[in-house]
Parts: sequence; structure tokens; C-alpha cells
Amino acid sequence: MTDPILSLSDVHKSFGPIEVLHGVNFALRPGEVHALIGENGAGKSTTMKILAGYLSQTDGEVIFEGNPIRFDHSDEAEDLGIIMIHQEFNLAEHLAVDQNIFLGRELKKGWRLDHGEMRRRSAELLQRLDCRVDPATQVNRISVPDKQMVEIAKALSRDARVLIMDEPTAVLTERETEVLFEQIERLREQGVAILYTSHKLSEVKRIADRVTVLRDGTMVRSGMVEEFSEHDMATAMVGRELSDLFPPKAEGGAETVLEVRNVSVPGMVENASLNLHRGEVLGIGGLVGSGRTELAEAIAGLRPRDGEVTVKGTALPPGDISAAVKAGLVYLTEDRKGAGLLLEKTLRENLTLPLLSEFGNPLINRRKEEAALSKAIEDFAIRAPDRGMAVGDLSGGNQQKLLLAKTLLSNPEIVIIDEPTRGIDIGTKQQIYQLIADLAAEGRSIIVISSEMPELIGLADRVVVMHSGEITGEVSGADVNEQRIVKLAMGMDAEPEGTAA
Amino acid sequence: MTDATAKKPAARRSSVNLQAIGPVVALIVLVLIGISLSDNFLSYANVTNVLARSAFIGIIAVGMTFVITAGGLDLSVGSMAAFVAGVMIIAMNAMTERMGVTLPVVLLGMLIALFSGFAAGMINGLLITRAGIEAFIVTLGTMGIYRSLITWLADGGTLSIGYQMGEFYRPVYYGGIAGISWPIIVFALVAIIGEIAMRHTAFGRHCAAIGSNEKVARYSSVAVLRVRLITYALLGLLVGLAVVMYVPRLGSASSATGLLWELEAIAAVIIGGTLLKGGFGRVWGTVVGVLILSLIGNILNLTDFVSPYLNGAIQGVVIILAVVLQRNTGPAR
Amino acid sequence: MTDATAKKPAARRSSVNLQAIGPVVALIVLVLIGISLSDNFLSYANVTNVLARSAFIGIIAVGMTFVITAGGLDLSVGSMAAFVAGVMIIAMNAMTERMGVTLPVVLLGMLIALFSGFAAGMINGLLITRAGIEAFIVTLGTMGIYRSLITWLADGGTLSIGYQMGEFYRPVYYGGIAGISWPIIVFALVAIIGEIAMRHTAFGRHCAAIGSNEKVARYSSVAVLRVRLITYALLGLLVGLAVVMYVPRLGSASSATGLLWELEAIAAVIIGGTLLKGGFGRVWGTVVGVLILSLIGNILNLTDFVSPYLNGAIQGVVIILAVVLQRNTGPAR
Amino acid sequence: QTIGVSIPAATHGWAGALNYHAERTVERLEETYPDMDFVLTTTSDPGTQVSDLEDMVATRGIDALVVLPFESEPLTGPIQRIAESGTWVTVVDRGLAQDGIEDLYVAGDNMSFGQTAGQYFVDNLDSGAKLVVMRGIPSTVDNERVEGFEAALEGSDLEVLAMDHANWNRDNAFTLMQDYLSRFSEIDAVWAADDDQAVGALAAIEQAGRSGEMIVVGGAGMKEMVDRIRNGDETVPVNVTYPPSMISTAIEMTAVGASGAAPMTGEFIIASELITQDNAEDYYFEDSPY
Ligand SMILES: Nc1ncnc2c1ncn2[C@@H]1O[C@H](COP(=O)(O)OP(=O)(O)OP(=O)(O)O)[C@@H](O)[C@H]1O
Ligand SMILES: Nc1ncnc2c1ncn2[C@@H]1O[C@H](COP(=O)(O)OP(=O)(O)OP(=O)(O)O)[C@@H](O)[C@H]1O
Ligand SMILES: O[C@@H]1[C@@H](O)[C@H](O)OC[C@H]1O
Ligand SMILES: [Mg+2]
Ligand SMILES: [Mg+2]
Repeated sequence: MTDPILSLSDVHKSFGPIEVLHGVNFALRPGEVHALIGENGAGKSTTMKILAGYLSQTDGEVIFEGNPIRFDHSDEAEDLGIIMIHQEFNLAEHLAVDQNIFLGRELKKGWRLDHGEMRRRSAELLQRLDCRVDPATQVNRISVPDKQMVEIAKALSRDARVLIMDEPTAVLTERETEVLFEQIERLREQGVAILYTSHKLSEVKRIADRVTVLRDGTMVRSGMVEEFSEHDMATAMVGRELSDLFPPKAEGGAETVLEVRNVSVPGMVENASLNLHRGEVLGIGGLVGSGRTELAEAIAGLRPRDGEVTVKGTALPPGDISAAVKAGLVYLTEDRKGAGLLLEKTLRENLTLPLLSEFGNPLINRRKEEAALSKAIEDFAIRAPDRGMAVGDLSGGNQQKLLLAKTLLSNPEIVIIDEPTRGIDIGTKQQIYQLIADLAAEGRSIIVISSEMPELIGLADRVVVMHSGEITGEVSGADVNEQRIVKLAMGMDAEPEGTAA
Repeated sequence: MTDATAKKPAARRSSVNLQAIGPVVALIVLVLIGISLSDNFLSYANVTNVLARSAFIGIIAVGMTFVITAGGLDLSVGSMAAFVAGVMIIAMNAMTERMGVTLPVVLLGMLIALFSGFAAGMINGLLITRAGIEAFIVTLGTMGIYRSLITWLADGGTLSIGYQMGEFYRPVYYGGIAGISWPIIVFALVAIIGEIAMRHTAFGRHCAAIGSNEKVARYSSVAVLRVRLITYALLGLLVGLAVVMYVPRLGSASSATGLLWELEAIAAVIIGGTLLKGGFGRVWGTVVGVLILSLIGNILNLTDFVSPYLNGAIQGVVIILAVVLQRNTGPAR
Repeated sequence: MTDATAKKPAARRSSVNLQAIGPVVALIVLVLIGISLSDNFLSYANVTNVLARSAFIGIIAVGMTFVITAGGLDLSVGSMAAFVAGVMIIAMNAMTERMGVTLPVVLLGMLIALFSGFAAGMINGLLITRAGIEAFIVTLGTMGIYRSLITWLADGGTLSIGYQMGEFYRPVYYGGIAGISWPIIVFALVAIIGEIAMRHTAFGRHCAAIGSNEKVARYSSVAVLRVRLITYALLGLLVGLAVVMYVPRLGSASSATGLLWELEAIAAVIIGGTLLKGGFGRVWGTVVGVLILSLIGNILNLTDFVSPYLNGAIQGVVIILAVVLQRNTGPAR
Repeated sequence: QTIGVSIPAATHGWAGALNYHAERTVERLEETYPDMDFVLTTTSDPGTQVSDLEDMVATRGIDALVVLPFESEPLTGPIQRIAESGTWVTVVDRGLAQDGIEDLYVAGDNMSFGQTAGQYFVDNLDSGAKLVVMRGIPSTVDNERVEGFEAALEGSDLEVLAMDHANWNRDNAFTLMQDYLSRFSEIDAVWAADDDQAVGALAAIEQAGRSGEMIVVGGAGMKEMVDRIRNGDETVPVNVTYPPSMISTAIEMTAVGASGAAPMTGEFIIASELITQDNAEDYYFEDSPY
């Protein structure tokens, strides 16, 4: 076995008075893919940031090639070839894709920037990742998964000896995940040490050589991947036995609560029509960029659109989100950081933002807000070391839970959830699936947009599939299976018989 | 270990406290300097003078706090005040001719001032929210427009309220109840209501949300455009209110009225701890900021400093120092 | 795999184009208005006048573009210009006494101006980056300080360069090569270098990155504080350069020198399409903005509008319109 | 004895000279009268001036006030109250809107300032001559001057081609003059109305190479202008006085009055004189800053 290149020895980390890492040990070896798994808030991101020099440990040591090392700045780590992809995007939104990829490491011809070369290499990197974005596009115009690919391209553009990736696949579909894994394989062969986190345990099983499990800031288990089944991993993470991930599917009633007729969003969605019944969980599948998000946003009044959206017989005016909310229709965004949460504000302020009028008029009843927060923390198992902290300091998964709580606060009748479990640990996922089932059982109707095939299949009774901005088909009942969905998503099977069953 | 992120929570907590007391400390220091320089500093007359004259900028700055918190800016308030004062005076003079020196004329005059301010604010707000033009440009434009209009209304000179009417209206600035003069009372009320609105109402929350991240606010079904529009209209209304207190003080308006008030109001807001980029606002901080600015002028008048030419320099230094006190170390933009 | 992606660039290009041509269209419209109103508008003399007088604000505005792109602001440039001009004149007068009316005195004077500007900019930059005080407050403070200092240096009056020296130095403003006057040449050079620096150097790229997201820039190992400091120092240096061109024009400086230049410079930058909140800057846009502002004044002087009192109003309207042209529809902040 | 002095800030040349004189006089008098105290404030808008006056009364307990009102109307009420409380009041330059408030009035005469210049043009220009006019900062002072000027031109056949504001500022005047020169091929005279404006206008005329085509008359008696007149400069034949040193006169008279040496009440109007080559010597003060 090769010597570790980078390791942690008894590392502790406190934020203010709260210690979140209680003595973490583990080592990264060249040519090895090491998976770090654990529940939301277990300390994975914190551990990674310490390794990459973005945070300093309060106690213990970071050891690089056998010597203790202290990074004064992430630059120093980067100079040693330690590269990290953060869980949250680190892209300058106003800059173009290629400008971001080479930010801080611009290529030059003399004193001048070498635009051509940077663009060429960016294109090359993106192509290697099978990502179609034009390197000249401004980052604020590309989709969330594309941003992730840009992040990956940015990391690949640096000469990494250690590559640390914090949930790189959370926002990717299986297809892109495949592409990423090919790259990981390639790097592994080149002798790069790779640290990787994911809540998708099947992925871990597939790609990792070694697995370390964190629970509450403590390392509970570490070993070669062969020693773990997916079930073992989940149990080690959560600290208890997990029952079935998916609750039994609810069958929707006959009453149509939401009718979408010929909705188009210029350049993104064309003539989409669908129905949603009371008590139903409807899935929307498709590849990245197929326009699912745009369709959902158009329905929810967040985008200008053509076509008709009717909630229980009443037409919703386009582009009017408050009308949609009033009609009982809400949308949970896939863009947590950009559109979901106010990162500098507290949990309470975020939770009640969409529904402030319910919390007292004209004066907000603070106690009622606190009560709502307590309930949300309990219902959604939000782990916040401190109730008064800024949401940006929550772990990624806990932010997602808060976003869910916020969206569902108004007790909506129709919920469109875009990537509901993005970055959520397996234990909580189960809770959220249960919650969705419960909502349906209460007679609410849910649309789930998900890039996780098992999630779609496990939750939805009926799945609508999009390709290139158009709805290419619908499957239901026993037809809800991976093969059918993938075919439709690739645009290979648009015949009506697909929907017949 | 230099990493800023690492220190953040600790720094954040302590900096919140420091930020909170920063301007207050500066204010206290100024008061102590004042006391040490002159026995009359704490006299009833001086305290009343300083507070009453702070009222104009103060009332406007409270409105500015909302605009800035919501990520906006208004450079036009100074000229708007001059313009509104001009309109009010012309209207009152015209009405006095017909109705004599009577209370209804004063009340109507006040209404006209409030309404003109509100309308002017609405115009700014509509251009910003509906036409989608950068607030800086819109209000730079209207700043020039209102300043021109008052110059034109006054024919390059001064618009004055009739002498009799002036005397009749005077008590609105110089009078008061229980020894507290009206401008102080009105300023205090505006500040208190403003503070409550900022911290305890949906409107205040929405302003902060919009300033913090407009897209998140929109996705949270906050009526972004409407809230933003309201901040400008509200600021206009408060400019009108400031004018209602200002006109009885000087009884006139000219192209020199309200000069640089916008800078003073914005400075007071920022000194008070509101973020210029938006997302966080503090009305009581603004009040402290206004008082700091007023006190600098007052203290400079208490003694003979080196040269009156250098007043501006001292003012500049104090403004910077007042803010140094509240920022700990972390570099800002 | 998706044609949605394919359609995207097209949409983007059209909106970029509109933004890009917006100010140019406004400029062309103004030129056409100028031509239609006065036969002399396109005369060599008038064109030279307008361009040369734009040079001061123009040179400063190019520097301001970098400051604003990096998410900063500088309110002090007008008073800084006055102060630097004062220092330069005093120094040149002192040197003339000893060294006579000679070229070295002029060159040394220029060096002193450039250096004072640079130093003043550094002070702003250090207070902002090291002491971590909001740029608005720092430069509001130094604005007052420099303005006071020039008043004090000039003893309230005007500092004038000695007559002989003034005559000797004059050609730097009035002279030129091949019929193009020096200020125009220098302005053009500054603009071209600025445009190149913004678009083709790492410095320009880093300014945009910092203005767009400071944390991202820091994580990408951009030396945030240093780049930001450089923007202010560079702006100071350019203020010095503007002064080098300004002093030979009238040979004097007073407390009225450079009044409101900061507003004009910032307005030019924003009209040109640079984002006030930072993240995107366009030097050539700034040049167009400066020309628009100069042309408005020129056209107003070349014709008789209703009342000269209303010049400011017309200016305001044109500024707003110039920007309306460039924003398509989407509401801004 | 405390004497308060409140004047506009040094925002343009003339006001700067006013500040200069006020400061020197205060220094000098503080030495002459050791038991006399002076408070000097400068302001750039009427509102602040009222605040300064309030501060003088409330915190400095002034016995006498010398004030150059930034504007007449807004300062009338506040000054009246100070006068009513028994404080001695000397008003300088810009009179109050009500008669009989001040104890002493020291002033120049703005109507006559404009009239004197206008009369000079009427008397010395050929009939049909063409003029351009630069106005100051829009204000009562400026209005009175223009009124006087227009009154003098009334009935003559001089033609005023254009009239715009240059705000008593050299740079603005330079720009404005450049544009006038582009616009009018024939200009016979420029009434710059203020010597800072004259400086700007002259520079523009020289640049355009049109020196000798027209005369330029400024105002207020700036040293450089008087010097040119003295030397028989053809472009600058005359000037009209408006001495900033009137503030010294006012402060001195007030101090004398307050010290009880002699009663000093009434009006002291310093007429606007025409400076010509003949009398220029009398108006040239080598060490005046203005
Ligand atoms: N800057 C900070 N200030 C305060 N607390 C923090 C900060 N950063 C992280 N924490 C806390 O530290 C704990 C560990 O967070 P971390 O982000 O490492 O979790 P994680 O394992 O990556 O979780 P997830 O799966 O949700 O991403 C959490 O409780 C989080 O709230
Ligand atoms: N603001 C925008 N401007 C221009 N194009 C955009 C914008 N937002 C998204 N797009 C593009 O629209 C297409 C659809 O993106 P969208 O995010 O809706 O896909 P999706 O089907 O929801 O898949 P996923 O959510 O997995 O990304 C993408 O090609 C994306 O790049
Ligand atoms: O302030 C005025 C000054 O600028 C002008 O030149 O002369 C008269 C003064 O009152
Ligand atoms: Mg994490
Ligand atoms: Mg999506």
C-alpha cells in the first residue's frame, strides 16, 4: 500500500463555542478514491475544507507527505496540488465560463491574456466532461448542473495531486455522473488521491476504493469498500437500522387539481401539457437541460409563459407568483443558494419569509415565528448548532431541509418540488419521502422533478418525461421503470403507446 | 491561520455587538467632547437646537434607510426637498390671497407638501422599478430636474412665504409641547415608527430580503417591485414631511435649499450601520448617524478651531473615525 | 443532446448588443441634434473644445470604471483633483523661484501631481482595504478633507501659477500634434490602455471577479485586497494625470475646482454600462458616457432653450433617456 | 464681549476673498481688543447658516453679530429674533427682507453693480454692438445685478445675444465662452459680471485667437483685472468694484461700536465704482489675495 499523501490526525474543529469535529483521523493515498460519508451536518465539508486549506483546525494536525503542515491560505494548498470542489458553487456569476475556469490562473501571452487558448482549453475540458455549454457564456445564464460541470472543469484544469470533491454529483443526473466517474477513473490511474462525498450510496459503492464514515464529527468506521454493503454504510451513518427507503405509493384520485395546457417558454419549453390529480405524486423526468425547471417555474408564475395553467378550474395569470401561491400552488427551487435561501439571514427569517402576513399584521409575532421554527426543526430534522445562526453556516443538507420546510410552510395543496433531496442524507431522505407520501395521503398533490431515477421510480405513480423542452411521453403504474424513462428522456420513444399502459 | 471563514462565527458574534455599539460610542465621545468644551453644550437651548435641526435630515434618513436596505439609493432627496418646499410656498401664498392667514391654508399647504413629496418619490420609484433603470441614474437625473425646477420656480432667486403667514406657521418649527419642540417630536415619532416597521413588520423584512438577494425574495413570493416602489414613495413622503417642518424655519426656498442633503442622509444611514449594498438596515443606527453629523457641526461652532477652512477636514475625519469604531478589522469592499 | 442549449447564445447575443449599442445610440442622437441645431457644431473648433474639455472627467472616469467594476466607489476624486492641483501649483511656483521658467520645473511639477494623486488614491485604498471601512464612507470623508485642504492652502482664494510659467506650461492644454490637442491625445491613450487593461489583462479580469463575488475571487487565489488597492491607487494616479492637463488651462486652482467631478465621473461610468454594484465594466462605454455628458452641456450652450434655469432639468432627462436606451425591459434594482 | 461673524464659505473667488479678509480682521482685532472674543463661521447654505447663528447664541452668548446672509429671505426671521433679544446686529452685503432689523448695514450695491457695467457698454460701444452675458449662481444677488444691467441697456440698441449661468466659476465660464465663440461669429463685448468668470472668458477668447475682437468686463475688482486695466489692456478696459473687504469694514465698525468707543449705526453703502485706466492705481492692492 502506498504512503498517504495527505492525512488528518486527531483533528478538532470548533465554530465559536461549538465543536463540530471531535478528533478525526484518516488518510488519502495516491491512486485511491476515498469516500467520506455521513449524515447532514456530520462534518464532511468541514473536514474537506481543513484538508484543502480553506479552514484551519482548532486542534490536531494536517499531514502532507509525512510532515505536519499549516496552510495560511488556500493558495498554499493549491500550490501543492490540493484542489477542492466546494459543495456550494464558487463561480463569479458575471464572468464567462472560461473566465471562471481560469480565474486566478489566467493564461497569458506576455502580459496579455491569451483568450484563445483559455477558450480552447475550456472547450476541451468541457468536452471531456461531455458538457455542451459554450465557454463564452456568462455563468449566470447556465443551469445548475452545468455550473457543477464548470466547477469540475475548473478543478481539472489545475494540476491536482489531491482532488477533493464535496458532493459533486448532488446536482448531476446519472448520465453526467457517469462522465464524471470516467474522469475520476482516469485521475486515479494517474495516481491522484481523490476524496469524495456523496449521499448516493450506490455511487460510493461503485467508485470508491475506501470508505470513511463520519457521525456527529467523529469517525465511526473506515475500511475498504468491499467491507461495506450499501446497507452497512447507511446504518453506520445513521446509527440505526433503516427500513425501506420508499413508502408505498399513493394512488391519486380522479379530480384534476392542476391542468397545464400548451405551456411554452420561449427557447426552453414547447407546448407542454399535463394534468395533476388530487392526492397524486407525479414525477417529471428528463435529462439535464430538458426544460423541467423552466416548465415548473412557468407553472408557478416565476417565468413569463404562453399557454394556460388552471388550478381547480381557475386560470392562473402568467408570471404572477403570488396568484399561484394564493391558489395553493408552491414551487421548491433547485437553486438553493441563488433562489432559495437568504444566506446571511437567520433560520427564522428564512422560514417565514414567504408567509409573513400569517405571522401577524401589522406587527410580526416573534413568538409565533419561533414556534414555527421549532416545529420545522423537528419535522425536518434540521440540525443547527445554534438557532440564531446564519443559514449560510448550516451544512448543505440542512439548508435543503430548511428550504423544504420554508416551501411547505403555507400548507399548499399543490407542491412542485425540484430536486427535493439534493444533498440530503439517506436517513433524512427516507423522512422526506415519507413526508411526500403523507402529503399525498392528506389529499395534496405533488409534482416531483428529480434527476435521481430511483427517486422518481420510488415515489411517483405516474411520470412525465421531457426531452429538449418537449414532453415526450408519460409512463404510469408498472411502466414506471428505468428503461422506459431513459428512452423517453433520450427522445427515442415518443410514440403514444408509451402512455397507453 | 488567516482564513476568514474560520473566524467568521466568532467574529460575527463579536462584530455584531461591536457594530451595534460602534456608532453609539462615537456619539458618546462627541457628547463628552462637547461637554468638555462648553458649559452651554448641555443647555436646554443648545440641545433643542441640535435635535430640532437634525429633524430634516433625520426624517429623510429614516426613509433612506429603507431604500438602501432594499438595495436602492436616492440621490434626489435634497433637490426634491427644495422643489417640494417651493411648491408648498407657492401654493400657500396663492391660498393665503384667497383665504387669508388661516389654519386651513396651513393644513392644505402641509397636505400639498406631503403629496408632492409622495408623487416625486413615486416617479423615482416607477422609473426604477417599471422602466428598470439603475437607481443611481434615475435619481441623479431627477436630482438635476428638481433642482432646476426650483431655480426656475424661484426665478433664480428665493421663494418666500408671505410675512404674516410665515409668522402664523412659525410655531410648527419653533413651538412644541411640554418644552419639546415639534420637529423633535415628529422626528422621534418617525424614528420609532421606522424602527418598528423595519424590525417588526413584513415590509421591513421584505426590504431586507430584497436587498439581500432579490431572486430569493421573488421566489419567496415577495412582491419585489411593489416593495421597492413603496420604499421610494415612502422616502418621498418623508421628504414632504421634512419640508413641512423646514418651511416654517426659514420661510423660504431657493436653489440652495437642501443642498447636499442626499449625501448627509446617505452618510447618516451608513454610519448607522446599514449596509450600502442592502440586505441589512437599522433605523436607530441611522438616528445615531444623524445626531453624529449634527453634533460635529455644533461642536465646531463651540470653539475656535484652527481655521474655519478646515471644518470640512475635521468633519471628514470624524465620519471616518465613527465608522472605524464599528468595523472591527475584516476588510470590506 | 439538447437544442435548448443551442438556442441560448442567440438570446444572449441580442441582449448584449442592445446594451452595447444603447449609449452609442444616445451619443449619435445627441450628435444629430447638435448638427441640426447649429452649423458650428461640427466645426473643428467646437469638436476640439468638447473633446478637450471632456479629457479631465474622462481620464478620471476611466480609473473610476475599474474601481466600480471591482465593487468600489470613490466620491473624493473631485476634491482630490482640486487638492492635487493646489499642491502642484504651489510646488511649481516655489521651484520657478529657484530654477526659473524651465522645462525641469514643468516636468517636476507633473511628477509631483502624479505622485500626489497616487498617494491620495493609496490613502483611500488603504483605508478601504486595510482598515476595512466602507468605500462610501472613506471617500466621503476624504472628499471633505481634500476640499478643506485646498481651501486652506489657497487661503479661501485662488492659487495661481506664476504668469510666465503659466505661459510656458500652456501648450500642454492648448497645444497638440497634427492639429489634435494634447488633452485629447492623452485621454485617447488612457482610454485605449484602460480598455486593453480591462479586457485583456489579468488585472481587469480580477477586478470584475472581485466585484462579482469577492469570496469566489479569494478562493480562486486572486489577491483581492491588492487588486482593490491598486484600483484606488490607479484612480488617484489618473486624477493626477487629469490635473496635469487641467492646470495649464487656466493656471489656477481654488476650492471651486473639480466641484462635482465625482458625480459626473460616476454617472459617465454607469451610463456607459458598467454595473454600479460591480462585476462588469466597460471602459469604452465610459468614454461614450463622458462624451454624452459633455455634449449635453455643449448643445445647451449652443442654443437658446426655454430658460437657462432649466438646463439642469434637460441634462437630467437626457441622462435618464441615455440609460433607458440601453436597458431593454427587465426591471433593475 | 463676544462678536459672532457668519459668512458664506469660500466656494468661489469673491467669497474666498471675503473669508480671507474676515479671518485677518478677526485676528487683528483680537490683538487690539484683548477682552474681545470672536466666533467665525462659514456656511454653504442658508439652513446651516441659521444653525450657526443658533449655536452662537446658545453656546457662545454673542453680544454682537456680523452676518452676510447667504440669502436674504430665509435669514430675515432668525436674524430678527437675535436682534430682538438685544444683540447688536450688523448685516453685510445682502440686505434683509425686512427693514429696520439691523443696527448697522454695510453693503455693496448690486443694482448699481449691474447698472454701472451696462452704462459703460451703452456709452462706449458702437450702436448695434453685440453682447454676451455670463450670470452667476442663480440667486438674488445675481438677479439684482442683471436687473441693473438690463435697466441700463434699456432703450439702447445694443443686442444681447445670449445669457447663461457660469456660476461665478472659472471653469464654467471658460466652457461657456468657448461655446459662445463657436456659436457667434460676431461678439463685441462680454459682460462676465464677476472676475473669476472674466478669467475663464479671457482664456477662451485667447484660445480662439479672437482677442481684440471684443472687450470683457468682469466685476468685483480682482487684482489681476485691475492690473490689466492699469496697463491699458484693450480687452479689459474697465471693471466694477464690489470689494470683498467690506466685511472688514463691517467687523471693525461693529467692534468699535461694541467696545463703546463710538456709536456706529446706520447704513454704510459702498457704491460700485467704475475702475478705468485713470483710477486703476487706487484700486490695486498689491497684497490683497483677490
Ligand atoms: N461557518 C460555520 N459557522 C458555524 N457553524 C458551521 C459553519 N460551517 C459549518 N458549521 C456547522 O458545522 C457542522 C458540520 O457542517 P458540515 O458542513 O461539515 O456538514 P456536512 O457533513 O458537510 O453536511 P452536509 O451533508 O449537509 O453537507 C454543521 O452543524 C454546521 O452547521
Ligand atoms: N437564465 C437562463 N438564461 C438562459 N438559459 C438558461 C437560463 N436558465 C436555464 N437556461 C438553460 O435552459 C435549459 C434548461 O435548463 P433547466 O435547468 O431547466 O433544465 P432541467 O430540465 O430542469 O434540468 P436540471 O434541473 O437537471 O438542470 C438549459 O440548457 C439551461 O442552460
Ligand atoms: O457672493 C457674491 C459674489 O460671488 C459676487 O461675485 O459678488 C457679490 C457676492 O455677494
Ligand atoms: Mg457538506
Ligand atoms: Mg432543473
